[in-house]
Amino acid sequence: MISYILRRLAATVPVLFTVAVMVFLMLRLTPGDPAAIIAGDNATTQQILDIRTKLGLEQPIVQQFFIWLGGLARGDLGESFFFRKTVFELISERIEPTLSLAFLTIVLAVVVAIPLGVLAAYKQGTWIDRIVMGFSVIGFSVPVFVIGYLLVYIFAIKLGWFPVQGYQRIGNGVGPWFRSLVLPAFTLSVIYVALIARMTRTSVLEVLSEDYIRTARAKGQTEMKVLFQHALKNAAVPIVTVVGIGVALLIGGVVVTESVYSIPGLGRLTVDAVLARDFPVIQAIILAFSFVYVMINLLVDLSYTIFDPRIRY
Amino acid sequence: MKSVKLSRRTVMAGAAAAGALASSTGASAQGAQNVLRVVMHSDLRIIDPIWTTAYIVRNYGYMIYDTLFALDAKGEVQPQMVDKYTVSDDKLTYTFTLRDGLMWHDNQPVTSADIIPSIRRWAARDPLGQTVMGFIGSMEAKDPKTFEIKLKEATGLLIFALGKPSSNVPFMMPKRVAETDPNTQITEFIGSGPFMFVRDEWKPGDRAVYVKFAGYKPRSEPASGLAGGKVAKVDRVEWRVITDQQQAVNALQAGEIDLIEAPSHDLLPLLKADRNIKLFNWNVLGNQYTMRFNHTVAPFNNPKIRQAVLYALNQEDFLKATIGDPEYYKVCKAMFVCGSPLETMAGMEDKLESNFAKARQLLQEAGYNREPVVLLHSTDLQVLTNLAPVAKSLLERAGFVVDMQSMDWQTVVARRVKRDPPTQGGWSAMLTSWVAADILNPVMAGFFNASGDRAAFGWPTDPEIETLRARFARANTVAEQKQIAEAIQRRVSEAPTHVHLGQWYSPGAHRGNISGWLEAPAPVFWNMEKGRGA
Amino acid sequence: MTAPASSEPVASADAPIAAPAKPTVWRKLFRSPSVVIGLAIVLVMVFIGLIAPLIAPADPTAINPGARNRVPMATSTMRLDDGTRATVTHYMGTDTLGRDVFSRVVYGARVSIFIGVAVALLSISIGLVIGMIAGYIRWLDGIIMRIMDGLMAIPAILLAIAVVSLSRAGIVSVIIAIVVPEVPRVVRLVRSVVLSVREEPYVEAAVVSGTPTVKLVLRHILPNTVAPLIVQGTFICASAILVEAILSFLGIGIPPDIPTWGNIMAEGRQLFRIFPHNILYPGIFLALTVLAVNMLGDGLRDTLDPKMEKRG
Amino acid sequence: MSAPILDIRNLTVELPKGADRRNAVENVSFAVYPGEIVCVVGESGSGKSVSSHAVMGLLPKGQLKATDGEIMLEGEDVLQATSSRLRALRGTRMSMIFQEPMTALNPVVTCGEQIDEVLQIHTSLGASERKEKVLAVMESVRLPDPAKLFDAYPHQLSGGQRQRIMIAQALVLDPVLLIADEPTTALDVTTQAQILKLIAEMQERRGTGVLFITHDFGVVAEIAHRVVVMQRGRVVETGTAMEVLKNPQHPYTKMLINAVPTLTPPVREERTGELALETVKLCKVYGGGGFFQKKREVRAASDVEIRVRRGETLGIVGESGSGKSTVARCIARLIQPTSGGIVVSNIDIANLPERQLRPHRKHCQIVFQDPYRSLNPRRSVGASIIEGPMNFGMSEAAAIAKSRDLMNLVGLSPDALDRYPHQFSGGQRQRICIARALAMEPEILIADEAVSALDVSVQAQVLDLLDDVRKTFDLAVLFITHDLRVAAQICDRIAVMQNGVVVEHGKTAEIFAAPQHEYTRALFEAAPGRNFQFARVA
Repeated sequence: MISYILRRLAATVPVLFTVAVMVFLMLRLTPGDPAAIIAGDNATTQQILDIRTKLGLEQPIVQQFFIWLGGLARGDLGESFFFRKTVFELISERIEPTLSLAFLTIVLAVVVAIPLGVLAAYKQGTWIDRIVMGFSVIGFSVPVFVIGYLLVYIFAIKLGWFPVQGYQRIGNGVGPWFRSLVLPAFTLSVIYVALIARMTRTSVLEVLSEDYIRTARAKGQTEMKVLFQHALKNAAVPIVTVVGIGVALLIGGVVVTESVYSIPGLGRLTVDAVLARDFPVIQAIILAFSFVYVMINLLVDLSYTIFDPRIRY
Repeated sequence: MKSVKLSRRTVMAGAAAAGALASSTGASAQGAQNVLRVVMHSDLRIIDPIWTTAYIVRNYGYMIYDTLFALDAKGEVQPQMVDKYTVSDDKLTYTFTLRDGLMWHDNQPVTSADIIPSIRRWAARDPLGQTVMGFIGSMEAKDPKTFEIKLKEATGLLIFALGKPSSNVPFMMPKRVAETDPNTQITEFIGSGPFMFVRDEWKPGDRAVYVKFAGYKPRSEPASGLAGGKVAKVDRVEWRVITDQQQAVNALQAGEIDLIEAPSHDLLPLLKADRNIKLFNWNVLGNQYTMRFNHTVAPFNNPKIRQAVLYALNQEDFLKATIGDPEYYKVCKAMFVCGSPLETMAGMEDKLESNFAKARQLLQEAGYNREPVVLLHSTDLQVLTNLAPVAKSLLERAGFVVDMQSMDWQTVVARRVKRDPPTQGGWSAMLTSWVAADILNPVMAGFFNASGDRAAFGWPTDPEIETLRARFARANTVAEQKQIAEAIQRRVSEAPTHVHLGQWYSPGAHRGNISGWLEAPAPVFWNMEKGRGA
Repeated sequence: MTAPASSEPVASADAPIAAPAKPTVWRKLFRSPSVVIGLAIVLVMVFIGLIAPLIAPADPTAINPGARNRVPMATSTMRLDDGTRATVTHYMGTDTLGRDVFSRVVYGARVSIFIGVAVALLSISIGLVIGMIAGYIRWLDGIIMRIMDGLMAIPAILLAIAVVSLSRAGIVSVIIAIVVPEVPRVVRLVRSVVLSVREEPYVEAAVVSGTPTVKLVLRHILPNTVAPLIVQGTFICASAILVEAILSFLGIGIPPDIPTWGNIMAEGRQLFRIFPHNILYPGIFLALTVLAVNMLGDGLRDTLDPKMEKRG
Repeated sequence: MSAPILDIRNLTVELPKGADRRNAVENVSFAVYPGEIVCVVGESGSGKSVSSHAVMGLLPKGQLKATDGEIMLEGEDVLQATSSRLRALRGTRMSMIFQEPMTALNPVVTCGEQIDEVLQIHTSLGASERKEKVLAVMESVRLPDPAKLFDAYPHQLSGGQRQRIMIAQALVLDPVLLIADEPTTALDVTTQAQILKLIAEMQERRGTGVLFITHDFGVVAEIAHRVVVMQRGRVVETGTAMEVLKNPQHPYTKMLINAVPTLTPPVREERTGELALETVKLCKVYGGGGFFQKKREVRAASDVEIRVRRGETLGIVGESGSGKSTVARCIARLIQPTSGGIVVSNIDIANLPERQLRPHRKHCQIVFQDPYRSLNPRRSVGASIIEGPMNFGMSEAAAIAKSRDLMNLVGLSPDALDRYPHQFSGGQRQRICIARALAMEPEILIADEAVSALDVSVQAQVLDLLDDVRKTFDLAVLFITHDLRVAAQICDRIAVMQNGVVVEHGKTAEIFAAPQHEYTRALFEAAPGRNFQFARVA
């Protein structure tokens, strides 16, 4: 087990290196010039050149890459081209809202989706099944921002139950924090609920045809317990996998949701940084997201051992 | 000692704001009266108003810095930090005396030793500053409160320049800050203005926070434009970032914020219909849409072809497509802005009427070879997005071949300084907007600079315009200035450096309990009050 | 015993062998309601896109600053190039540039569906080739899969944002941007099919018959990937149409002058509260199409491969 | 005799529309009395499993439905019972064990808990009492170290231990009726013998009535008190074990019994053909060479030396995991041996790379166990047959002509060449696979458990076919099987494998007459019905 984790951790190094190279190259080849953006509207060509030199953008790309890599190795993510702040500082102040949003979204999605999926599987072919699956397909079909605007219009403007936008730090109290995140989490979780409910249904359906379900029934077990004790635990591995895969999906959704709800998280930072060509920030964020993704997949793989004793590393 | 007090206030104010949002929908809660929650047009990312010309940074400058002179509501320059000044008879020696009680935010007194490097650093960056610097022989601090500027040659621009209302504004900074290399961003936030910047709460992309500076001594005159007594009437100003325009309007209507600097024009009907919301046109001079040519490559290296554009376009189409409501735009052929001292129609009478026949004729005479016009289209700034499609449609009707390339504004910014041929990442034309206060005369308006490589992007070379601009700088009377401005406009109507596409106004919106917003070229938050209720 | 319910007829030279010679997949397909409904809607959308020039009352890119933000069913007069004037009824209103939303929506069907289909075809063909190589050539497997892991680890939207800003905004960049993150998923799917199929006795029988590798892959392994790939393809297609809309929303998608459903919605989003028609109508078309493609995919999956792991 | 525990009267279960017949079982009646083992025998599709599932009320919902008759369990009709009443009966009055203990046990729950679950559902015992009871029942089914196995997961147990857990779980509450649905089919022969013994013993000790479903007459002979023979959903014959086995009345019963191969090998002449295949110290090792840790090495085959002459059938006999299939796959070069030589036509093909190997592929062909996966479902059987010859340069026309001949030879109509595999039955497919192998004109034919998945009547026909083609083409046949009866019938010589090693080899008749190795003797001991002389009736 330990050696497995070590091996997996070691394997993340080449993956992240690939990511680093690709991201770095992609950014340096983009047409945008951060120096021009920094210099502003009235800048002359010479001023822009000065700034480029100052930012180190005039060095050969390979050299820039190794300077950056060297910094990374020392744990130094560099400094934003724009803000008088280090990338580390920028990311760490943005991490709480994004984590909160992602956390609430996943909790909400799991709590809603899994019972729905189990129900649909149990009632396979009935109208309940069709409604649940119909909802899940619609969940895939409506763009996130449309859902966001609709929810804001109904629940914030018409009903006034939740704030229109903004984020309350958890330090200001759990109540306000939660209220500020209800609509964003709902918006973001729609596609997630759809995804997990479908996976749960499929996976439970498959398990329900297994012999040990028949065994459990032959013992006289009640249907509820057959579903939730025997079926769900066996169906857990693909469900957990899809939750893990969904993290990638979530990251995309976070960008849009944070824009709609003005949540000062990493998603917004990413868009801002990309639009401003703030290379050090973009590089660090993509690398961080990739790292999180890889780690979550490792956690997912490790969680298999909890759900399925046959899996040992 | 001071910092302890400051931080306690900060904490208390922060707690008040948090409490406000925590209660119900956050609509105008009782505890939040001294906090002004504002959505500005953009996010504050850079905090050096000399280093960049970005308007958001200019606005930041007005919060924390003070100026020697300032433009009042009538458009006249008034002393601000300066108590009084004298001019020698030969108009070459200016002696300034600072007001009593001017303090930096670190409670050090403001002295002449701070002023001179501040002027120098500004003059190194600002085009008008550079021009004025050409006239200045020496600057000298006579005593802590007095300094003297000696000119090599008389100019009417010195006081005007020191009171320049918009980017770059000559803000005064402490000596150690002002001595920073002009090409390097400053790292300190110490000014002498009515508000202090709270560094710890500055989260780019989220918010920028200011608190009232207790040590600020306002002038005794009532506030007028950017001049007069800058009395901070709220304890705290928070600039919130809401990138989604509609959400900003929603938040204003829900009372989650108090004020929007520049709500999207298309959303104004919503705000007009809301009894709790008031609209206020704070920038009376407004803004001017502009099309800039790249003079270094075909087809716009040919003045006749540029003139054809002038004939082909009309202002109304652009204004309708972007602003829509005629209440907020004005067709105006005066390049130095309608309503300003230098307003003139000279040379423009038959232009900007979408005379396609004339345009086609000019193209033929110029031997237009159907080189494609690479038109940069920015897609993410609401006030600019619809300009390029209109330009494309009009130019095509005049016989141009247009290759409109869409990109975000930052890419436009990067792209427009590239001098490559249009097919290899260069450009032919782009559209932008100026704050009218920045283009009131041919010296300060950057697009009239026709000194080739030293000019702003587009790089026009036109010795005739340059000669006229030099003469303008030396002109001492308004009549003389106006005559030169007319000549420049005439010259530009023959060989355009850029095309002005109409004036537009961007009213701010605020909740009914906010009062005291001043008419000025920049949004300022002194004098503003927040009353009870919505 | 696990054998099917039919008992073993005694084998003989003239054993009765029932059932038609052609597999019944087609008939099964057309009995599935989700396949039929999904396919019907998709075909209607494609048809609308094809006949767009015939049914659109106006040029979808023709701007008319005088007729901005008109509500549905309003009329306006347009200045034509030859100087004449024409009156247009805007069934779905106009946008902020006075363009006819109905015309944009029907022309948008072309681009949106094209993007969906192109992305699906490209990701699948590229993924198929790479997946086959990874699954069959063992020593390349490790290298390929590590690169795919790397690609997969970059969040798709971020990758798309970066790719789109790499070259000038345009349909091609958007397609590339959406294809790149999809490829690793297809590769994984193909590879897993290859790895499981290559153990099948009939493949081994072919190996023993001396079948050359290329033939082996094309004849015996490739056909097994068709069903899961068709299903996967429909989901990729649906998600591509959506991602295009999201990129437009973020302001980095296809140039706004090219009508796509995402673009129309993205441009109309600021006016959602005043003029919801800008989002509503393209939104209905978009959701309906994505819904139909998803339904088609679900139906195909249930028909072609009931055991296949379901992906979003 | 006392009243029956289970009395099935005129049971009819309907199949869904579109099936090949209307009812899965029709008008079935039989009874189980206390302390009696009733075997229900039949081939696949006979309806024997459906009947037993109907008793438990476990028919798949919406697919199968009992439409007529009654199932009386101790006088109570379970077909009329409510679902909660049914749940109360299951596990207490009647319980069931299944064919595949691996899949019938929940893989993610410990064995102890799974037995405990029955007690939790049906009793109000406290945790410690339950545990005590569970350990006791585990002890009684002869599980070693119950305390340790209590916390083990099913995958950590052997197949036999898993089936013991199933039995413990079924018997923990002393039901009156135990239904055993092919409980030993998936087990190795030695394990099967132990489980059969256990069931008989438990039944005897507890006086439980057992309904035992099987397809294997050997098992019937071993365990049954009474026998019910089913065919296509109907009961064709019932009687005591002796009556049915010794004196079958119904033709179908006769046919089934005749098809059971005897354990007595027929006399076979000495084969003297040239040597077709020889392996020299053939070894195959799996695993090893981990990156961070040394992986466990498995020697699937070690130093295997076999020789097969043309015209001769060599049987490799062993239980699962003995390495017999590994040897077959090495010889067919589906896998590469770790060391040793494989000499075919005087060439050592053991280490040839794929490209050089290809010309030699035609010498050695293989027929696999699973007839449903051995043919590409997307290609017509004709295309599958001609593929090989065409790989070796035969023209399409010639290959088709040849395949028509081969279809005749294996007893199928040449017109069926255009059809697809799903249109054939399992036995027919196995014939096609043989035709496909023969199309290559091989010298060696490997049959890897080629008849194991077939019903006994079909099995006999395919065995005959294999023997015929051996004679016709003078083939060297390598016959891999776990079934001693089958081996006895077809093999000239056999090699017995255990744990990757050939423990004994020699002439079939000699080994069957006097097995030398301990393991071989154990195999013979375990063969079900070995002491029973089945009626040979015409």
